[in-house]
Amino acid sequence: MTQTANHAHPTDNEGGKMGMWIFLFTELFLFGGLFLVYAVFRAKYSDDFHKAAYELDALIGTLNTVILLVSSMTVAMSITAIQKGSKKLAIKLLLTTIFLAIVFMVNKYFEWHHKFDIKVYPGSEVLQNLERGELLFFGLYYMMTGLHALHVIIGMILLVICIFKIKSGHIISNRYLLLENSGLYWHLVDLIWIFLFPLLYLLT
Amino acid sequence: MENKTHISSYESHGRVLISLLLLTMLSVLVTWMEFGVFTIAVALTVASVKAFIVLTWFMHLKFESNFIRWMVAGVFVLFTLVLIITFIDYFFR
Amino acid sequence: MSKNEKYSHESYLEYQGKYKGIWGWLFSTDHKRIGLLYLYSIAFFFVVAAILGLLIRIELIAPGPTIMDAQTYNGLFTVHGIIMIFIVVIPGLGAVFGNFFLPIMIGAKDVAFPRLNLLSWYIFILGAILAVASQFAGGGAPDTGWTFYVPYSSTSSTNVIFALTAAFILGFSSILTGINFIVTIHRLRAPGMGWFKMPLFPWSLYATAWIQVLATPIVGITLLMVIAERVLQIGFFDPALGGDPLLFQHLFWIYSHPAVYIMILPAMGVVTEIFPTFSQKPVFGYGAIVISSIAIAAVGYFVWGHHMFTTGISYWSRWFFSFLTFIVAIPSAIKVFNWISTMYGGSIDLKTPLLYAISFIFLFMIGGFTGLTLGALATNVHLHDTSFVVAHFHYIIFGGMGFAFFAGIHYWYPKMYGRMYNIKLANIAWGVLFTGFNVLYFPLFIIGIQGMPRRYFDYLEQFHTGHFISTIGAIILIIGIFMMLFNLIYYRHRGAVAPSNPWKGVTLEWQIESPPTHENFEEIPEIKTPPYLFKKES
Amino acid sequence: MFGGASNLAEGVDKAFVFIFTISFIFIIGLTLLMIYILIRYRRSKVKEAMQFSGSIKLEILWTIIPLILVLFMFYYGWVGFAPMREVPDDAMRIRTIGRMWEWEFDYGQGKLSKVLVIPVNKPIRLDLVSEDVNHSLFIPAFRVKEDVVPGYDNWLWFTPLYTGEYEIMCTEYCGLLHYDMVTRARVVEQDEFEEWLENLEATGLVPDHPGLAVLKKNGCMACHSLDGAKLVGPTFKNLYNSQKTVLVGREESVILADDDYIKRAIYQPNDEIVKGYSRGLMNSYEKLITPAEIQLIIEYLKTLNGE
Ligand code: HEA
Ligand code: HEA
Ligand code: HEC
Ligand code: CUA
Ligand SMILES: [Cu+2]
Repeated sequence: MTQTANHAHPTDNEGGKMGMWIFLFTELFLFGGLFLVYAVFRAKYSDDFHKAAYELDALIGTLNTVILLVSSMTVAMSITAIQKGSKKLAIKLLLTTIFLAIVFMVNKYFEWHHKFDIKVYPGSEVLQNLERGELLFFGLYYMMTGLHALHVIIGMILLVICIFKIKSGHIISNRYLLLENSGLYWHLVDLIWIFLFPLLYLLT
Repeated sequence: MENKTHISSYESHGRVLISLLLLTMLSVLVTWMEFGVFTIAVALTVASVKAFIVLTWFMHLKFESNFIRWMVAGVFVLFTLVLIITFIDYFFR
Repeated sequence: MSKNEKYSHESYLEYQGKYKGIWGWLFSTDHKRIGLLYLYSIAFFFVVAAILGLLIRIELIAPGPTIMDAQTYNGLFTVHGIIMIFIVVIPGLGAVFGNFFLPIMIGAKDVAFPRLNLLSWYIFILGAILAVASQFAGGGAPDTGWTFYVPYSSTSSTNVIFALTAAFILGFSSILTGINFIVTIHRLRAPGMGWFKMPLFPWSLYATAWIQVLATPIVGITLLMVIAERVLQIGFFDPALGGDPLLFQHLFWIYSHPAVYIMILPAMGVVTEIFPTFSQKPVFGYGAIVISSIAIAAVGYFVWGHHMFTTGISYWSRWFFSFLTFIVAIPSAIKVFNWISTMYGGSIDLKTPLLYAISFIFLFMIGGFTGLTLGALATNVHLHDTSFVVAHFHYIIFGGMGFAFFAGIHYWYPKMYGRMYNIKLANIAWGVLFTGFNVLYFPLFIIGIQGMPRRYFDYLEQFHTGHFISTIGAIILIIGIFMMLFNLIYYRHRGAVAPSNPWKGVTLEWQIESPPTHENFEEIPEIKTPPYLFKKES
Repeated sequence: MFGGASNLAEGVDKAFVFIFTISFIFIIGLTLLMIYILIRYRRSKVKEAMQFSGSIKLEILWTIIPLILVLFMFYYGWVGFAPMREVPDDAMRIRTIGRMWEWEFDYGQGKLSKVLVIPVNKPIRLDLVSEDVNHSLFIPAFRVKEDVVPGYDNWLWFTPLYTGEYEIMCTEYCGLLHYDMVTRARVVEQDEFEEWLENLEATGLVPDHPGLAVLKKNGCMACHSLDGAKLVGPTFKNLYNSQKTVLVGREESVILADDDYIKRAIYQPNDEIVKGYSRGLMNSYEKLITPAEIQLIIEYLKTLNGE
């Protein structure tokens, strides 16, 4: 319980990390609200949800799960690398992560694109004519994966910043708070997907 | 300051990834096998285990201060409570 | 005018950093300057919303249209509510006094993330401007009430999206402030200041910050869903599309009930500082007050359903929420008893801050007990959405949080500006304000019980007297407020120079100069004693 | 606040009296105590404050006492409320429609009224239906209020105790003329009520028989007529309890079209084929129509006999 007496600058690692964690809590609750809505409608329209979940491509879902898991590992490893002082390796690992994130987004793009092709998008006529439960399922699907994709993008930006900071020597083996926090953020993205995946893709 | 930084090895990250992948396989398999009503329970349990693993090792909770650990647990408990209380309405309607 | 020689050091008001003049304020990361930025902006929006409140009252002075049409009226109470709740009282005390005094009271030089702190203010301003703009832009002022109930809010053609976005952005600002305070309290307490040596205002901010962090995202996502409903026809809440309008109310109140404790907890913290100082006596039941703050924050999270007793939620749901509503009243009761006991046996100096603080107790009791009346199932059925509710929350928000704010500003004014206001004038202003307040809101209880619904542009003849008296009260109240404001503004530069410890307080902020220097402390103090120790030891 | 005019008012008013009494005692008592302390311990009189900082005993005392009091408040509130959700079976049901910005009371047979007229001393159940946004039906004199939520079947009930006129208001904000969504409840003697209902002109559409509603909902009318015309399938007219010649496999037999037959005809239509029609046209509705709905259909079919 000792204090940093100086002017509270980012050197307070513990504080910075704590702040990040608390921020992650708010993110969890942001998605938590959606999960709550999901739970309520699933209880109400379980058959429709089953039917609608068939429409989603479980293969793409599984693929994306694997991609995110691997990317989570590479981020975690990049922190190890920085701690051990190997800048090059850390950058390589981060680049791998970003590459995986891009693959994830491309998959997502094809998935959504396909949905749009068969006219299943919010407000479309096809959707309006479905059963109410299926309609809600797709509403939730777009809302949840959309918000998640937004987080993926933010995470990518953070990681890119980290790469630059490593290059310029702002992130080094004994000062890597930004990288650690970005890593935490990236894991959160993964964490949320871990729940989205069974709820949306596997409930057939 | 309690700066006992823990450095996880590459291998341990690798092991974590493998267990996560195995669990993913498990949940996909489970849904193919159709456990009926239990499918969702199983799928969510597996997801929770995965989340736990990610939190503990990837997110380093294992080596974090107690405060953060308790808060994370608290947040999940809080969310569960909110869910349950909301369902006091929906179940008894 | 410049009596700066008097100060041994340059105060934060004169401090010249990287930027000069107005930029020195707009880009300052000094928590004290940010506190003042919040003070001025919140005061501004308070005046705007208060004028809207006055217009509401004038409209209601007599049955039939008086000065406006129904649509205008509906827009007025909506924007009045949105500004008052999301811009004035939710950030209110925390952002103004919290920013200014939290670091000082725990012996720190600033908050944990000063730049984030400034960013919160900018986000706040952005949201606030958007909220006010919604009144004027395109489709007309939003007319949904501050509660945004669907399906009305997803069909109304007014600027609802503006207002929703504004509330969303303001929520974000609130979250960032919360994070900042939590980390500050965890990391930056002066050496020796264990958790239970921390003064009680920081404690109340700590409890508040957790609610801010854990409840606000829920309303954020809910508002996003309403926006999605309006823009994309997703229909989570639209029964025609299979959605559930009651689900919206659940989500909304999951945030908005805890939000009322975001408003009141810091207010309780402020008065908890004032009673010991003006009684020259340690606070009574320090531990009990700490625990009750935390209990309010924790239990307060689970009572949201008491706003929905008549919506058709399940029987057991009503039972459960009513029960917990009563439980959450207990910590408030504990606090009231401890405050009164703090004064007992003291050497009481009845100065303006104390006047406001005791009227806080009085008004808070009325607001609280009428809250209990609303919390009981049978009586709630009769009173829900009547002007009884309106009176309840004005008593507890304006009478509680508002009066605590006035208490706080009169208490810390000398510290913030290094000047004294005119105490006599301040007392007179208090008298007018207090009278006006009760004349304004008490009649609303009575007509509420008689069945006067809220959000009514026009009313039946039998409610005329009550509304008439109430409007008279509003006018008295405004006179009081202007006296108070005049006093505070006029003596800002003209008042007598304030000593560093005019009230003989013992918490840390009174141990430094008035106004404080840029970095508050030359040397971070070592804390050895509990926070409220009045015995002269040497 | 008194002058409650329904059976539910007493419980509500009791809760009011109890809570208000406690509140007055505490508010006045504590305020007087504060004033006393302010005077007794004013600085000009007491120079040196006593230095004490708490007492566990007192803390426990003032936790327990309010706790007991609020539990009583909760109890009274609950007891006054519980009967509001226990509607007697013989209550007279009136469909109550809320729409922007008027109330409409549907007495059945197309008889609609803008004023709620009800017989005294009879349990009344209002089934609340919204056609657009949320409303809330509030009758202050009866101490009842319940929201009218679109897509959600809500209701309230009460027994009016005295004849007279009472206000009905909308207490859930519903837009421009929310304040104008007021009407009256007129409580009259039974015979006066009957006379009034008799003279009430049927202006609205007669709502469908619930059985017919099921038929329409499931698209039966595409193949079955009600008036004897032959469409894809046989007509429903005079079907119930008639003798039918059906083919089971290739065997012809005559059976009575009773409840059970109707049910089989809907759940397994292709087991027994009515003579003159072909197999495979009608599919089983087992997944779509519940037994309860079949009962409604049968009730409806009964009305198609005769003439
Ligand atoms: C600062 C804000 C604030 C605070 C602190 C409170 C505090 C409380 N509120 Fe209030 N409330 C609002 C702001 C607030 N409220 C608002 C804004 C609304 C309307 C929203 C809208 O619809 O627009 C509202 C509406 C509202 C309702 C819904 C009404 C309706 O629409 O039907 C209810 C119902 O239970 C309620 C109850 C309570 C209770 C039990 C407390 C308790 O916490 C009070 C506890 C305090 C005391 C009990 C008094 C002090 C104690 C003593 C003096 C000791 C002795 C005590 C005992 C013997 C018990 N409030
Ligand atoms: C903080 C909260 C707050 C405050 C202070 C007020 C203040 C006032 N309000 Fe309130 N009001 C709400 C919150 C608040 N209101 C909310 C949430 C609603 C519900 C909206 C809804 O239904 O959706 C509401 C609704 C509401 C209604 C009900 C409308 C209806 O249901 O039809 C009425 C009617 O009388 C009313 C009147 C007033 C009046 C006359 C004041 C006056 O007291 C104002 C007089 C005060 C002044 C004129 C002050 C001037 C201030 C300064 C000069 C600044 C000083 C500042 C500093 C030093 C920092 N308000
Ligand atoms: C595609 C056309 C079609 C639809 C739609 C259809 N039916 Fe039929 N139905 C038939 C035909 C053809 C027969 C006669 C053959 C048989 O008995 O199966 C029949 C027979 C029946 C019979 C027995 C009648 C008798 O005279 O003995 C009943 C009862 C019946 N249908 C009920 C229903 C109900 C209830 C629905 C809607 C839920 C429905 N049908 C929908 C085509 C249809
Ligand atoms: Cu209908 Cu208000
Ligand atoms: Cu509440």
